[in-house]
Amino acid sequence: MSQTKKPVEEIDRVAIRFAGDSGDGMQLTGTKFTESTALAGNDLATFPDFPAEIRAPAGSLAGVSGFQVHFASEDIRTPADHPDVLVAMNPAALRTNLPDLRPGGMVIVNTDAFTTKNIAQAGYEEDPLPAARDSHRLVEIPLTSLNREALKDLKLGARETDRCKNFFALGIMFWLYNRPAESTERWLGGKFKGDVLEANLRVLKAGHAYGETTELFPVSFVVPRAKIQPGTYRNITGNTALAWGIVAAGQQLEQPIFLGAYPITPASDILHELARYRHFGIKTFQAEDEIAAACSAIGASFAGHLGICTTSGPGFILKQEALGLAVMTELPVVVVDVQRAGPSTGMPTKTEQADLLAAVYGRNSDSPIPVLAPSTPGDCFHTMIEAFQIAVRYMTPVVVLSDGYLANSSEPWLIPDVGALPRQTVDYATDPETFQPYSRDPETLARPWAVPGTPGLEHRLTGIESEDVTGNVSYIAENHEKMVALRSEKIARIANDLPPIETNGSASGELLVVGWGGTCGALTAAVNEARESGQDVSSIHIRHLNPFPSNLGDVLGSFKQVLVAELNQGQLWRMLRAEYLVPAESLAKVEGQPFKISEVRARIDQMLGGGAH
Amino acid sequence: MSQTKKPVEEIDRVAIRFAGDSGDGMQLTGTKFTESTALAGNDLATFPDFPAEIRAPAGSLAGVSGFQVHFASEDIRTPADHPDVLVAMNPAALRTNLPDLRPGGMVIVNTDAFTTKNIAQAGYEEDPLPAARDSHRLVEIPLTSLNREALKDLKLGARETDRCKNFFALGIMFWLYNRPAESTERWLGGKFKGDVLEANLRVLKAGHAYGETTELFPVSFVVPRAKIQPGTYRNITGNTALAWGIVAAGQQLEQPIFLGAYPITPASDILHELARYRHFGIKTFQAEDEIAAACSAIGASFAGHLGICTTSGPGFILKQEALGLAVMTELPVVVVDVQRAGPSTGMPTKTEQADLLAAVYGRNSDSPIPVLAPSTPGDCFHTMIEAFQIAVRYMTPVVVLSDGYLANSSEPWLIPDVGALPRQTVDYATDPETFQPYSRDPETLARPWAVPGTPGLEHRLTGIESEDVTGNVSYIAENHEKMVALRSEKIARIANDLPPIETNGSASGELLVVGWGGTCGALTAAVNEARESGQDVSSIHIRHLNPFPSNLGDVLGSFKQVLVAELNQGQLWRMLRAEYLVPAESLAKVEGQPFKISEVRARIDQMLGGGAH
Amino acid sequence: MAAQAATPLKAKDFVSDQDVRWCPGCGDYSILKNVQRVMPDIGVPKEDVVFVSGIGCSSRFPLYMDTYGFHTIHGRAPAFATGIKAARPELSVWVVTGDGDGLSIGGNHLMHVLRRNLDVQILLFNNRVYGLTKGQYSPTSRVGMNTKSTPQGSIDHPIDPVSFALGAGATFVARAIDVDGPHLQEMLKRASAHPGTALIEILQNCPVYNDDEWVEVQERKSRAKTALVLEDGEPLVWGGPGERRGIAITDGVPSIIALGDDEDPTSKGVAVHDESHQSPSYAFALASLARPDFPVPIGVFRAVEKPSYERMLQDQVDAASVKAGPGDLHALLNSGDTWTVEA
Amino acid sequence: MAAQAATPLKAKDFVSDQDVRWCPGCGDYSILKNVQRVMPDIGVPKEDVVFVSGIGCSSRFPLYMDTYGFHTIHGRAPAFATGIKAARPELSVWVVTGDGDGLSIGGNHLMHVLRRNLDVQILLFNNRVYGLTKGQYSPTSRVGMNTKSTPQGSIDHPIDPVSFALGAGATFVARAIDVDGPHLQEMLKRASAHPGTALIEILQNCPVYNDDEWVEVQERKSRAKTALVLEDGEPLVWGGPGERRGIAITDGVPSIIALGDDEDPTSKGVAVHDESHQSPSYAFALASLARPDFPVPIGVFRAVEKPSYERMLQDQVDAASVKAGPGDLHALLNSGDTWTVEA
Ligand SMILES: Cc1ncc(C[n+]2csc(CCOP(=O)(O)OP(=O)(O)O)c2C)c(N)n1
Ligand SMILES: Cc1ncc(C[n+]2csc(CCOP(=O)(O)OP(=O)(O)O)c2C)c(N)n1
Ligand code: SF4
Ligand code: SF4
Ligand SMILES: [Mg+2]
Ligand SMILES: [Mg+2]
Repeated sequence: MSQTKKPVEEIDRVAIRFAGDSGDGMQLTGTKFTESTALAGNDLATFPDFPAEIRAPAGSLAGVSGFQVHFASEDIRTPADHPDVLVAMNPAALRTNLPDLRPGGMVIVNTDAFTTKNIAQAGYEEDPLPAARDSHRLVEIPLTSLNREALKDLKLGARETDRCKNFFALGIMFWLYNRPAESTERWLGGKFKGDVLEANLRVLKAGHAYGETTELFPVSFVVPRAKIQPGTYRNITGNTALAWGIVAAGQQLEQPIFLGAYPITPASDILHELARYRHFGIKTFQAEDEIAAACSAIGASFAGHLGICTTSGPGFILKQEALGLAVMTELPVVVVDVQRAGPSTGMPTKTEQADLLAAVYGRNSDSPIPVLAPSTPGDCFHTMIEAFQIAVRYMTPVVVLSDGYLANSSEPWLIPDVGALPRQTVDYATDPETFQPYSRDPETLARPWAVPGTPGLEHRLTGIESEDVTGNVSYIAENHEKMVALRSEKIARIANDLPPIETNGSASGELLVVGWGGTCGALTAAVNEARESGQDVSSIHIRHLNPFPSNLGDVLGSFKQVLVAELNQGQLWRMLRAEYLVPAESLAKVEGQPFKISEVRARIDQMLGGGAH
Repeated sequence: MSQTKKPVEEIDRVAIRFAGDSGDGMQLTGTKFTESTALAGNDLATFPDFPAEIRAPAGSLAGVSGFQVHFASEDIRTPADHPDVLVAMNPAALRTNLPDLRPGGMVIVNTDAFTTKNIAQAGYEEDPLPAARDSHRLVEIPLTSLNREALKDLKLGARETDRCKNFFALGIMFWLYNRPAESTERWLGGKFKGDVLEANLRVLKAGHAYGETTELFPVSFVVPRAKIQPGTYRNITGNTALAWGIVAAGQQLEQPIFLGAYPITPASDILHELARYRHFGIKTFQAEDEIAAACSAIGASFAGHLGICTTSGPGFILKQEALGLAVMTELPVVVVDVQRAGPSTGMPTKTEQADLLAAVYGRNSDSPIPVLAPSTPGDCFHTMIEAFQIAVRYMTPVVVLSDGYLANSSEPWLIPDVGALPRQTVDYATDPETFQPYSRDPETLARPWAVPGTPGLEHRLTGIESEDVTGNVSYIAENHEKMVALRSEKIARIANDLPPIETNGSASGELLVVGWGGTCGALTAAVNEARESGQDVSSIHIRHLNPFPSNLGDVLGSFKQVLVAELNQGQLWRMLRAEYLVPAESLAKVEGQPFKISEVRARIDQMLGGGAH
Repeated sequence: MAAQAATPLKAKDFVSDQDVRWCPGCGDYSILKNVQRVMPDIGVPKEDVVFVSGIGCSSRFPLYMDTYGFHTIHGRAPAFATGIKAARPELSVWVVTGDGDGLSIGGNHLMHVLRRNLDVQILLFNNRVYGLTKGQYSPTSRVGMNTKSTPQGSIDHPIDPVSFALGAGATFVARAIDVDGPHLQEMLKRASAHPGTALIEILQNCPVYNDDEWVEVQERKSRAKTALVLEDGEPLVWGGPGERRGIAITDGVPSIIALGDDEDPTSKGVAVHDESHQSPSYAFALASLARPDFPVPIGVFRAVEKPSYERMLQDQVDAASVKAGPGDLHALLNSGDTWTVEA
Repeated sequence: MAAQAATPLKAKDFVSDQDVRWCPGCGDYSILKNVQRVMPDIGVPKEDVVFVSGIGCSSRFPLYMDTYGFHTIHGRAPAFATGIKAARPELSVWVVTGDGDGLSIGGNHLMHVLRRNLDVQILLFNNRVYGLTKGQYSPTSRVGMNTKSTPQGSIDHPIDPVSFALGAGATFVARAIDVDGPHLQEMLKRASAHPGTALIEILQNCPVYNDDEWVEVQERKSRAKTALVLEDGEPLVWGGPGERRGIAITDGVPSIIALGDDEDPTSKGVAVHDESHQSPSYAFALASLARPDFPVPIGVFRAVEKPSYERMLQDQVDAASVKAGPGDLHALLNSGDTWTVEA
C-alpha cells in the first residue's frame, strides 16, 4: 500500500480498543493490528477482553468483545488504563467501552449499526452519537455500506460479505497509524482462498484508501520504533509462551513430555497448541476429566516422562487428591493453573489471582508443593522450564499459577537463544545394588527416579505413609513424623537454588509494593511513575511463592510500609504476614479485571500521605 | 459375681491398655471394660488405636490393636500419657506397647502366646519375659489354656473357643478393679445365643474367679466414684455424638435431614449410625463417590432439606468444587471432615488436624466458608446443631472439622436435656410479590431460601457470577466486586453471634496456650497441671476457626507469649499470625497420635524458662 | 411423577425472562421450544418442576425455563438431581446435559443414576463436540475427527450413549432429533410418564463446531433411508417403496433383510419391536446399529418398570416410622447403658 | 504386549518381600498365587511389568508383586495406567481394582479406558462389598443386602461389570473365579495377549463381609449346574448328564432349552459361542444371564481387535516426526512473524 499524502504526526504512544459484537471478529482484528504493530518495531501490550464463553444475542451488551492494544516508542508494560481511540462496531460496544476512553479521545463508529433497534438493544434511551460528538472526537463511518459497496461484484452471500467489514476497519486503522499490511495479507493468503480471500484483501485495501481520501482524518500518525534491546522479536501470548516453555523443557531436559488435560477456559489453548507438536515427541491426552488428566500425568512421570497438566481453578481443585499422591510418592509433575475469576464457575473469561492459597495449602494434611508464578506473557516460557527443573531436581510436583490476563495478552518477546537456555540432565536410578526407593540425595533430599524397564529396580510406590529409605508401608509414629519433616524440608531447600529477590527502586525506604504473577506490568509501571514523580516507593515481584526466596524477609524489613497488591482478597498478603509478621497492607482488587496503573498510584499516594501526582 | 475376699486397695486413678492382635478382640474388650467403668461412676477417657485398615498377618507388629482406658475418681481429660497397666495378648503387643508403660507398671501377659515363633515374629531376638520381670511388675497367666480348660465340655470348634479368651482376660480385669460385669453380660445376651453365649459368659466368670483365687494378685483395687455434675450420663464416642447431633439438628430445626456420604475411614461410622434413623425422617444416600455425596447434599438443600455430608481428608478435598458452588448459590449445607493422618492416603486409622487450611482456603478463588471444630467426643453433638444453625441462618455451607481421635475415643457424657437444646425455626420464602433470589436480610446478609414447590417463586441458581438481588448471570466487573465483598462480609458477620472466647486460667499473663479441635483434653490438662505447679500459663481453645470470635485478638494480646499447639505443621499458627500479627510459637506434632500431657508441659516449661515440675 | 396443575398452562408460561444465548442455528433452540411446548401437556404445576444441569452450551437450558432451575457444575447434574428427588419425591426433576458434561466428566454419575433408577428425566444433547469450550472432540466424536485438541484427528473410539445406558441397566432409553418436534415431544411425554430414570439422547446440531453431524437423519428427505423409527409392536422396517428393508437379529447379532414393498417382514425373519423385554439385550442389539452400515434407530429402545430409588427410600422411611414410631430424640439420647449421678 | 524375557522366570520371582495382608480365607490369596504362577508363562521380563491399583483390599495387590507397582488413590488406577502406557507402550501394564474402586468412585475412568482400548489388562475383583472400609454395600451388591450402611437392605439396583464393559465398547471381556486356578490362568494369558483393553471380572470371596456370595459357582460340585463355561466355537451348553441345557438367543433375548444327553444342541437352536462377533450385542446377551434363572457364564465373552490407544498415539508421533522432522526448538521459536531490532 502506498504511503499517505496527508500529513503524518509523530506520537510517542497510543492505545486503541477495538470493540464490537462477538460475531464482529474483534479479537482477530486486534490480533492482526498487533502483529503489524509488532513488526513495525514498537513496544506493545495487549488486553483481549472476551464476553462469557457462550454466544450472547447479537447486539446485546453481554455480547461485546473487546481487544485493546497499546504501543509506543518507549518501554511500556500495560495495555494502558484508558484507551486513546475506540473503534466501536455497534451501539452496545460504544455503551460498554466509552466510559473507559480517555477524556476527549477518538471514537470511530460504524454508523450503519446505529439503527433504532440496535440502539434500544444496547439500552440507550436515545441515539448516543450526538452526545458522543460533544464529549469525544467522533469519527462516523458507514462501515457496513462501504464494505458492501467494495464487494458488490463478488458472488458472496450477504452474511459473508458483511463478515469482512472488520477488515475494512482494520484497513482504516492501518492507514491511520501507518502500519504495514503485509503480515495480514500473508496470513489471509494462508487462511482463505477464492472469493473470500479476494474479498478480505480488497476491503483491507479499500479501508486504507478510504482513510487516505476521507476528510474525516486530516492527519495520520506514526509511532516511531521503540529503542529496545536488540535481537529478534515476536509477539507472544502467555498461553503460547507457556506451551512453548513446555516444549522447551522437554528439549532442554532431554525428556519426553506427556500432557494430560481437560479443556477449560482460559487454559484450553495450551492443550491445543501442544497437540500440534507430536514431532517433538510430545504426547497430549485429552482426558475424561481433570482428575484423570492429573493421574495420567503422574502415571507418565512414574514411567519416566515429564508429566504435566494444564487447567484452570475449578479443574485445579479437582486435582488436589492426585497431587497429594505425587507429594507422597515424590514424583516430578507440573500442574499449571491459569486462574480465572471465581468462585465456582464464576466468570471464566475474566482474570483473577485467587488460587494462591489453594495451591499452597489446599490439600488434605501438610503436603508441601513448590509454587511459581510467571509475571508477563513471555515469562511464561521461562517459568515452565524452571518448573520442570525444580520438579526433576527435587522429585516433587510443582504448581505454576498463570492467569487469564497473562494467558491471552500479548507482548513483543525477545526470542531466546536456544543455546543459552538452561540445560539439565536427568539421571534415572540404574544400580540394583544401591537402589532404595526412598534413599535421598544429601543436598536436595530428592529420592531417586527409578523407572519401569530398569532391571533390578522393581519397586512399589503407594500413597500410604512409606518407611524412610525402603518405601515399605509403615504406620509407625516416628517414621511418619520423620517423613512429614523430610517432605517439608525438601521443599524448603529449594530456596537454596533461588536467586535473591531484586528490588525495583531502592533497597530500602518508605514504601515497598509487593506483587506476584500477571500484575507485574501494572505494578511496576505504577511504581516507576511514582518514583519519577519523586515518591519514595520501590517494588518487588515474587516469582517463587513457595518456598519464598531466602532474602524476602530482609527485603520486606527494609521498608517502613509494605503494600501487597493482588487480584484477590489478600492471599499473598496473608502468607507474608504469617511468615514474616510484617504489618503489610493489602490492595485487593476482585473485579475480574487487571489493575489500572491509576488504582495502584492512588493507593501509593494514600500510603505516602497525599498525592504527589 | 461375689465380692472379693482379698484386700481391696483404694486408688485415685488408673490407666489400662489392652493390646493384642487385630484378631484378639481388643477393641471390644476395651469398650466393654469402659462401659462397666462408666456405670461404676468414674470419670474416664479412652483411646482406641487401630492398626491399618487391612488385616495384618496374625502376630505381626503391624497387626497390633490397642485400646487404652483411663478412669479416676477425679476430673480427667485424657487417656493418660503412660498407662499403668498393660494387658498384652502376644509378644507383638508387648513389644509395641511396653515402651509406653509407666516405669514399674503392671504387665499382664498371656504366656501361652509367647511361643518361639511368635517371639520371633515380633522381632525379639530372645524371650522378652525375663527382662520384663525385672523392669515391670509382670503377671504371667496362661490365658489360652485356662480359657480352653473352662470351655472344654462345650461343643465349640478350636477357633471359636480361642476367640473367647479376651473375655477371660476381661473377667480378670473386672475382678482386679472391682467393676460390675452386668452390662457386659447383658450385651452378650443380646448379641449371642446358644453355646457361644454360654462360652462367653462362662469365661467372663472364670476370669473373675481366677483373679480371686490366683496368688498372682494379692489385692484388688477400687477407684471411687468421681464427684461429677449430677445428671444422667452415658458413654459416647465422637462419631456417635456427631451422628446424634445431626439427628438433633433435624429435630431442633424441624427440618428433614439428607445425608450424602461415601464410606471412608474414620468417618464411615457416622453414615452407619444415621442409616439406622429412618424413623426420624432421615434419608441417607451412599453415593458413588465424595463428589456425588456433596452434590446430592447440596441438591437436597436446594430442595429445602438440611443437606449434610460426612467424610475424611482425601474425600473432603474432592468436595471443594461442589462447596464452591454452595458458596456461590448460598445454600445451607454442612460438611464434616473427620481428619486423619496424611497426606494422600496416609495413615487412615491415625489422627491428625491438618485439614484446617484446606477447609478455610482450599477452593478456587475467594470463597469463604465458616469452619467449626468440636473439642471433645460429646461436644461433637452440640457442634453439629450449631453448624446447622449457622448454615440456615446465614444461608451458607459450613465445614466441621472432627478428627480420628475424637471419632473413636469415648468419654462419659452428661445427656443433654432435649428441652434445653437450642431451637431455631426456618423460614422459607413464600411471597411472590417481594421475592428476589439474591435480596438480603439486612442483619445477616442471608439471601432467602425459596424451595421448589412454592408457587410463584420459580427461579434459577447458577455457579456463574450472579447479579446482586436478581440472581441473573452477570459479567459486570462492579457486580462481581460487590458480590465477592458481600459473600465475605456475610461470613464475617457470623462473629456477631459468637460468644466471646473464654480463657482457662487468667485473663492475662505470661503464656497463653492456644488449641483447637480434639486436643482440648490434653492441652487443658497440661495447662491446669502447670498452673497447679505455679506456672503463669493459661489456655484458650478455639471452636470457631472462621470467622474467629471478635475478642480473640484482644485475648491473644493480653499475654506476653503465645503457643499454638496442634497436630499439624502449624496451620492455626499461620492463621493467627496472619490475622493478628502475634508472634506466636508453634508446638507442632505430626505423628498420627494425640498430644501427651508431658509433651505440652515440656514446651510450657521451656517457654517459661525452665522446668517447674 | 408429580401432581397435575390446576389451571392449564401455555408454552410461554415456561419461558423465563432471560435472553437465550446460543449461536444462531443451534439445535438447542428447537429443543428448548419443544420442551416448553410439551410442558403444559405433561401438566405438572410449574412450581413442582426442577431443571438441573451441569456446564456446557446445552447446560444453559434451565436458565431459560421458567421453572425452578439449578445450573450446577460440570458433569455432576445427576448427583444434584439425586439429592433433590430423593429429598422431595413429589417434584418433577429434569436433567439436561451434553455429550461432554454427561459422558466425559460426568459419565460415572450418569451410570449410577441410571442403575439406581431414580425417577428423573435426562435429556442428553449429543452434538458430538464440546461447544462451550469452543470445539474440542467429545467422547461421542468419531475417530479421526479434526478438532482443536486433535489436529491430527481423534484416536478415541467413541461411546454410544444408548449402549452405555443399557450397559448401566437403564429402564427407559430413547433417541430423538432436535428438529423433529412432534417426535421429540412424544419422547418427552413418554420419559415424563416413566416411573424411573428416563434417558433421551437428542441428536443436536452444533453449526459452529460440528455442523451437519446428524444431517442424514435431520433432513426429511434422507431420513427415510437413514433412520429406523421404532414403534412398539411394529416390525423393524425402514425405507420407502423400492428400498424397504428390515432388521433381523440372529443369536443376538443384527443383520439387514431386503424386503419387497408388500412383503410381510416377520415371515422373512424381521424382528418386531418390543420396548418391554425384561432382558436388556434386545435393546442393546438395536443400540449397536449405526451409520453407515445400518440405519439409526429413533424412538424408545427400552421401557421396563423397576422400583425407583426415591420410592424405595421413602418406603424405608415410612416403614421405619410405622415400626419404630416417629423419632424421639430424648429416647435416642437415653438409649442403651446410662447411669445417673445424684445431686 | 512387551518383549520376551531372556531367562525363564519362576512364580517366586514375582513374589515381593512384603507380608501379604489379607484376612484368612480371602479369595485374593488365590488370585495372587495364580497371577504369580502365570507371569513366567506370559514371559514379559519383570522389569517391564507394571501393576497399578486404586484403594481397597484388592488394590493392595501390587505391593505383593515383585514388579514395578503403583498403589495409587481410590478409583483412579485406569487414569494412572493411561499415563504409563501411553508414555511407554512397550511396558506390560496391569490394573487391579475392586467392585468399589472400579465401579463406584472409578466407574468413569474404567468406562473411558475401555472405550479408548488402551492395551492394558484390568483385573476387577468382584466381592460385591467394600472390604477395606469394613463392609458397606457396593455397586454390584444385590438389592436387599444388609450391610453397615444399609441396615434395612440396599435399594440400589446393581450393575453388572461385564454388561457395563460391553456398553462402554470393550474389545475383550472375560469372567473368572478366584479359586479356579487353571481357568483363571488361561484368562490371564488371553488378556495379556489381547492388543487392547482386556477386562477380567474375577468373582472373589470376602469371607469376612460377604461370605459365600459366589459359592454356587466356586464349589466344584454345584458349578456344573450353575456355570456356563464359554468356549469359542462350542455351543452354549451346561449341566451334567440328565441336566443338560443350552441357551438360545431369539431376537436378542436369551432363553433356556432343555437337552437330552446325546442331543445335538445346534439343531435345537442353541447358539454357538463366538468371541469375535464384531457386534457387541451377542456378548451382551450372554452378559445378561444371571442366577437364579440362568447359569453364570465363565470365560471370554468377547475378543475383537481394534487399534489400541497408545498405538495410535505413537503412530501420530512417528508420522509427525517423519513429516515434520524431529522437533527443532529454535525453528519453533522463530516461526511465524518475527522482526529483528538491530544493535
Ligand atoms: C471442572 C470443569 N472442567 C472443565 C470445564 C470446562 N467446560 C465447560 S463445558 C465443557 C464441555 C461441554 O461439552 P458438552 O457437555 O458436550 O456441551 P455443549 O457445549 O456441547 O452443549 C467443558 C470442558 C468446566 N466448566 N468445569
Ligand atoms: C477418596 C477416597 N474415598 C474413600 C476411600 C475409602 N475407601 C477405601 S477402599 C474403599 C472401597 C473398596 O472397595 P472395593 O474396591 O470393592 O475393594 P475391596 O476392599 O472389596 O477389595 C473405600 C470406600 C478412600 N480411600 N479414598
Ligand atoms: S457452540 Fe454449538 S452447541 Fe454451543 S451454542 Fe453455539 S452452535 Fe450451539
Ligand atoms: S475384608 Fe474381605 S476382601 Fe478384604 S482382605 Fe478381608 S476377606 Fe479379603
Ligand atoms: Mg456437546
Ligand atoms: Mg469389593
